[in-house]
Amino acid sequence: MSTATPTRTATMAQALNAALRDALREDPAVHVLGEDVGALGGVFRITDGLTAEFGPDRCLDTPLAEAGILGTAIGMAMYGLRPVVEMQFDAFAYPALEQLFSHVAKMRNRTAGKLPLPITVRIPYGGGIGGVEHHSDASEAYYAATPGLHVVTPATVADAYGLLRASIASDDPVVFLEPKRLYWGKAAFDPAAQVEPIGKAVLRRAGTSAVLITYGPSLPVCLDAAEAAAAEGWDLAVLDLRTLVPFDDETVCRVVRSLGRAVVVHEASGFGGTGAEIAARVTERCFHHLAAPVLRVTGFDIPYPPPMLEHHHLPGVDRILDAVARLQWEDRG
Amino acid sequence: MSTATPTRTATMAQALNAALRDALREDPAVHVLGEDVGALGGVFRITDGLTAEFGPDRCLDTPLAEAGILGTAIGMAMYGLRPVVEMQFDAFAYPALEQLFSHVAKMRNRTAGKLPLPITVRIPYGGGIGGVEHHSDASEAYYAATPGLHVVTPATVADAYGLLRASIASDDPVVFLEPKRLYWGKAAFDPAAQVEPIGKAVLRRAGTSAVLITYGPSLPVCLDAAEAAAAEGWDLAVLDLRTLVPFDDETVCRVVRSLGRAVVVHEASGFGGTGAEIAARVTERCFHHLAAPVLRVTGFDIPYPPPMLEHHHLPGVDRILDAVARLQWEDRG
Amino acid sequence: MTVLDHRHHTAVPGWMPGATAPRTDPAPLLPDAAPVRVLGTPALEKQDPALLRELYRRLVVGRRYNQQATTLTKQGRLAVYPASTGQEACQIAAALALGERDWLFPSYRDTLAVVSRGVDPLEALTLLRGNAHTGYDPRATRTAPLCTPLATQAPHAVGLAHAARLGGDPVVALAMLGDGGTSEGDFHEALNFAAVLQAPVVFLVQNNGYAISVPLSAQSAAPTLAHKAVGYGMPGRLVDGNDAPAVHGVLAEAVERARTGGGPTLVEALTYRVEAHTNADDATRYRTEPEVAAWREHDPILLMERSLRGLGVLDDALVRESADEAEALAARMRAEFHAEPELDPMSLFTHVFAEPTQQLREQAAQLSAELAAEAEVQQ
Amino acid sequence: MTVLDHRHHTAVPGWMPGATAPRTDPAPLLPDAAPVRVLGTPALEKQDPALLRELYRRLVVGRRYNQQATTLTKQGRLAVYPASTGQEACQIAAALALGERDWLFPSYRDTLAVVSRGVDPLEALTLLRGNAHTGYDPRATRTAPLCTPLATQAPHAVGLAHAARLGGDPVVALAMLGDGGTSEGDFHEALNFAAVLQAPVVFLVQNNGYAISVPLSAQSAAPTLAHKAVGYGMPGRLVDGNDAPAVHGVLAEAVERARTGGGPTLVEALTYRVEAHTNADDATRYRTEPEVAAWREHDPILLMERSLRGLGVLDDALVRESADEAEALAARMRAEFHAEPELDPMSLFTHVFAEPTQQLREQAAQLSAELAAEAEVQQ
Ligand SMILES: Cc1ncc(C[n+]2csc(CCOP(=O)(O)OP(=O)(O)O)c2C)c(N)n1
Ligand SMILES: Cc1ncc(C[n+]2csc(CCOP(=O)(O)OP(=O)(O)O)c2C)c(N)n1
Ligand SMILES: [Mg+2]
Ligand SMILES: [Mg+2]
Repeated sequence: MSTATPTRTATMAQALNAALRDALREDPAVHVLGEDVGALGGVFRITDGLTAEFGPDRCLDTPLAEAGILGTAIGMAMYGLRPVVEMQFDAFAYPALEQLFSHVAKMRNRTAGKLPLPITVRIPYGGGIGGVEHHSDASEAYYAATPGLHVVTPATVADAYGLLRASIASDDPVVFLEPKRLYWGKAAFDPAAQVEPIGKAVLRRAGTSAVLITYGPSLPVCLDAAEAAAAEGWDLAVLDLRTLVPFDDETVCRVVRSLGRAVVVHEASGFGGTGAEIAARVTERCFHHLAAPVLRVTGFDIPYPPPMLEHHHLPGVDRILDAVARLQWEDRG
Repeated sequence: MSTATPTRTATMAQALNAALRDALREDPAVHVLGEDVGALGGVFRITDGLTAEFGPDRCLDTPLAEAGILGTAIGMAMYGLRPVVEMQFDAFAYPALEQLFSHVAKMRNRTAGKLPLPITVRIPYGGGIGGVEHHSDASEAYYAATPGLHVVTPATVADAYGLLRASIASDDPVVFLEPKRLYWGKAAFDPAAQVEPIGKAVLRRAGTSAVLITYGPSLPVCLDAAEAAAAEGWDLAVLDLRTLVPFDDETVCRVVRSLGRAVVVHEASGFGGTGAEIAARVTERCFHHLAAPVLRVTGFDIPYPPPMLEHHHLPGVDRILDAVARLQWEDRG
Repeated sequence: MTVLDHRHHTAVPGWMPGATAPRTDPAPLLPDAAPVRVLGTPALEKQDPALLRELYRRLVVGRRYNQQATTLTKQGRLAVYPASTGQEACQIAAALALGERDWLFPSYRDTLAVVSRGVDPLEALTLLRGNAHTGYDPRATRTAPLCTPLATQAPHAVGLAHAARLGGDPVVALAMLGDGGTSEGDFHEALNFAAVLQAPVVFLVQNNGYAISVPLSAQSAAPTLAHKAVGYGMPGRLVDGNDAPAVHGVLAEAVERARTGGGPTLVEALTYRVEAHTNADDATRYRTEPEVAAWREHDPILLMERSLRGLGVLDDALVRESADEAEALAARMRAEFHAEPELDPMSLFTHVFAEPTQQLREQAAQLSAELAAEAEVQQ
Repeated sequence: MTVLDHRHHTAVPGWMPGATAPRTDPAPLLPDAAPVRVLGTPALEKQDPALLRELYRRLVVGRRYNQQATTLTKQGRLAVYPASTGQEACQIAAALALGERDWLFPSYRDTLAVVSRGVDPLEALTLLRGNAHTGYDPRATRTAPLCTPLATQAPHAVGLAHAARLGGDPVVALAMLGDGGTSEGDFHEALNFAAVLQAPVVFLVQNNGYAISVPLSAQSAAPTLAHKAVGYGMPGRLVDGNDAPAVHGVLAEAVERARTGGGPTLVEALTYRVEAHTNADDATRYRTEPEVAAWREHDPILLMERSLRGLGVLDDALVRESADEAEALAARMRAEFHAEPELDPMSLFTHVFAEPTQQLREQAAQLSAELAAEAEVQQ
């Protein structure tokens, strides 16, 4: 059934496209809708060729109105379809937040399970692509703070395919956050083996000194930081959360307890960001295993900067290493 | 100039009304707008009598469209006015989130300080008033996670007056969260003495065992809990944050360091809530002073329940005391 | 069948140079300036007497339902009730205009329409009683939950209708809104989507003159709200919302057009909210008694009675029958609402997700322990 | 002066029983079906030759500006540029229709209108260059920042115009939008507020046939976008957007109406985006070459040249002068954009709030230390 030959090389954009294509093929209830998802294939080409293959009934160019798009998707889901909505950029999902918060997140609960909404809302998020203002927001904190939503964010090509398939197959609504700046990175992936369960973090790199807890666009940065840290004598583990809600307390706590030191890394602003939740819950659950407070390396508490200055805002290797250095190595361990 | 005779007794609703009235009197740039703020005086009567006194030009019943209201307020502020917007209930501010996130929070930054937006967005928030669905959301996490917004929430009659005056006078946009269930509580207040600076937490009750860190609707619950705790041998301090952004690290850390144990209490859902930020930053800054992890007592991670069940969701005295009991008293102190 | 093909011509010749005539002649879209009326006009004679009797009976029962629900709020048995007293003709006609497989998308004021659609009166009031959110199974009667965030249900109706049409299923969706709701962006987006997709939807705006305290004059400067249809390229219809056969006729025609591929219609029904916004509202703050009195004179039941008596369709037997049914319903409501509802606190966690997350299981365990401890104390 | 009194009549007699005629006669609000044209019609002869020459000159300079900016993207000197090539008549007319104290609210495509309003070309392009957000002081030329979130600037224009009117200040605000932007809820809410408040605003929709790849036929089913005005009770006007004097005339009239208390107007200008959506877009995916070619024939400069030559208003001197001015501007742009912009990383923290918070001061200190450490390494 899959469009991709096993273990091929693809960009994340292509893997996402393959996931949509395979989902459309396998389940007639799956419908894609959004701005420019048709002939253009979306501004990031994630829906490339879908209208050509499945027709406009299955992959629909909508009018330009995000609340209308998500509201229409809700009605389609009420009828029994499984809509996949594309928001063009992160900040352009904001007009749809009322539909998301007041209906998508709540409909199952409001109807005692009678009207579940198996909607996937795909949102390209984060910066690092030289976009002008309003094109680089990272707003996962809004979604993660909303009970009733699953929040998924892949960081690898394989997960992009596997987690998107799982999200579309989920009977719960999923906010699927695609790290734009990883769209064009290539890697091998085997779609046949790659339907990932939602809610499982994965250790991307084992280590013995401390763990970097991260997700989405910051994963490659953390892996680079771990590489660089090795030169300075730290053997850092890197944990990719993959799913913010539901949160994989078990895996995260197991790793933190075994190492005693952790740094949370994400590019969204720090104050009220998802890193706060991660730090708080890890501390609650692993307090006596901690040799140092869980530190956070995040974007600053500022509106996203213009492209020429964005690298100062985004957590980079040095900023991560600075935090690692502050993990009170002198104290204990 | 003030409408209120010094040190009178008033409900929070009356104090807010007095603050609006005094601001309208003292500064012709102040304009109130929103749904039903005119003849009706707002569904909570916070704007009672303002249109009668100042005319519809100063206190305006708008069409029913929250993005339109806030967007119009932005234009008014660009012209040089100082708009005070009323959102009717917390969940009904969601249609305005794009205007809030993409413009209100960013305009000063986007224009290098040339177009500051001194807008106050008043939002009645939280539950405990028997409201049906969509009438009891506590969404401070969304606002606190948005750089560029101040987030203020009074918990006393005096602060309601003083902080609203300060918010209206601020040259920055303020999301002013009014705890609905405290609207009708009475206390003495002296408007003349009560223009509170934004950004200062205050100790509402001194204590020696541990501190409850809270704000808005949960303050009275925490004071009750401290009372009840006394019977069980704990002498709890209660800290009222009053302002979530900017956060008063100094006061909070001073208290936490001196006591070594803290519980954060708020009624919004826990996951991704403001309590996570508080716990995370307190831990980062006071780690070696902590005898126990900073615990959180919050609403559950569920859509707000129907009125007859809401008391199970809202943090109450017992749940707070349970958390206090878990502060690892056996370990140290 | 690809239903959306018509949209995918590449060029847009309708407005290319030299061909800038309107894409559709707007004139047939313009609603009549005077609202459609049936009662008291010769058109009444052509109506099906069975339908007229049915409308009458349901109006009387509906009025009693509204009154009883309002009384229950005074007795503390309902948390809140936004009565549709005075608007019963719209409520009943909306329900009757739809077939069984069609869907109704009500707003918070439309409990009576929900009940008229076949939902149990007790279940329809669960939300307003406060023991659960939606008390009925929306799929059972194809009735969406009562919707509080204004106009947000309108795009849901479009999506459902669109999905049905894609599946070749002749379902029509009817969304109910208030005059105030037309100001929200979601109203606009829903109408535009409906027209572009040619979705089988009917939008019924009950223009009752007020959005809580705000009069229509501060809500819209349009000639009528029905004229808003023009901007979407769909027909708009204006009807006397207190004239039950007229509302039913206009809606039935719109439903039929939608079902047969004619696309959406916007209907504005002129009516009046005789009671306050809800039991919590004080309407004397923003409107005058003479205004209310004038509308009481134009009451939907009164209008029916006057016209049907003359026509011989309404007789004492029907009046008695209707009154009896109304009283029986009221009695049932009183009885059922006087019993305390059964509440299960643990239900807080059961329908957040298909399966509770680990976190929700932990939280449920916490609440469960608390409840056990409380129970112990109480023993 | 209380300007809003008219809204505060309590009763709503316009639609009370027995008086349900339209609140305003919709007929005069209906836009003409055929767009207003001046070029190539007898009306051209009545135009002020000075204005025609001014329009011509600015069109030529504007076209060159668009071309040069697009070239700068290819050279990596601008991050992105959404060209208004082909739409210059709308851009220039919008700027010229306003007085100095009026306000312009442009969208992201309207850099040329911003420059025509008097903003320095370099400053106008700062956003798109990527070194800062808004490069100009909006107050200096009364030009709001280029607005990217679609239609969100429309209510800002209403609010500003309303505020000015409350202060007795005869300011008009003109908001520019695209055809796609009309689908957003904010467009609807802004038009409704404008009409209800009778705010002195003009909404100019540049209907260039596409919202990125989505053709108008998938965006709206309305007869014309100008017909959307009907639903708000404001006049709508349809104009050939490539006919500069026609656009100017229609806008000037709307501005005048607004200034003299006549309330808002919606203007739809029919035009075409000759280039791709931005330099990053591939327009061949969604439209055909013949379509583009047909519109190149209807180019605003071509239309001017043809008509003005015949009228004797355009002579070789003006052609040369305009071309020279255009080249001078292009040369200046090339020179200025080839210099690296000065960047201050610490500016990230300066305008978040009026005063940086303690947290921002700490974060600034962190960045400052990092920069110092980097500088040390580089030495
Ligand atoms: C998005 C949103 N904003 C505000 C409210 C609060 N509210 C509830 S009913 C109402 C008035 C609605 O008026 P209208 O649409 O005319 O309906 P009616 O009550 O007259 O039936 C308002 C403002 C809401 N429910 N949703
Ligand atoms: C709220 C929002 N949604 C989506 C976008 C992404 N986007 C940028 S331009 C554009 C198309 C706009 O089309 P139109 O309004 O016709 O203007 P044009 O580009 O043709 O000038 C889209 C979808 C946006 N900027 N804002
Ligand atoms: Mg109404
Ligand atoms: Mg366009």
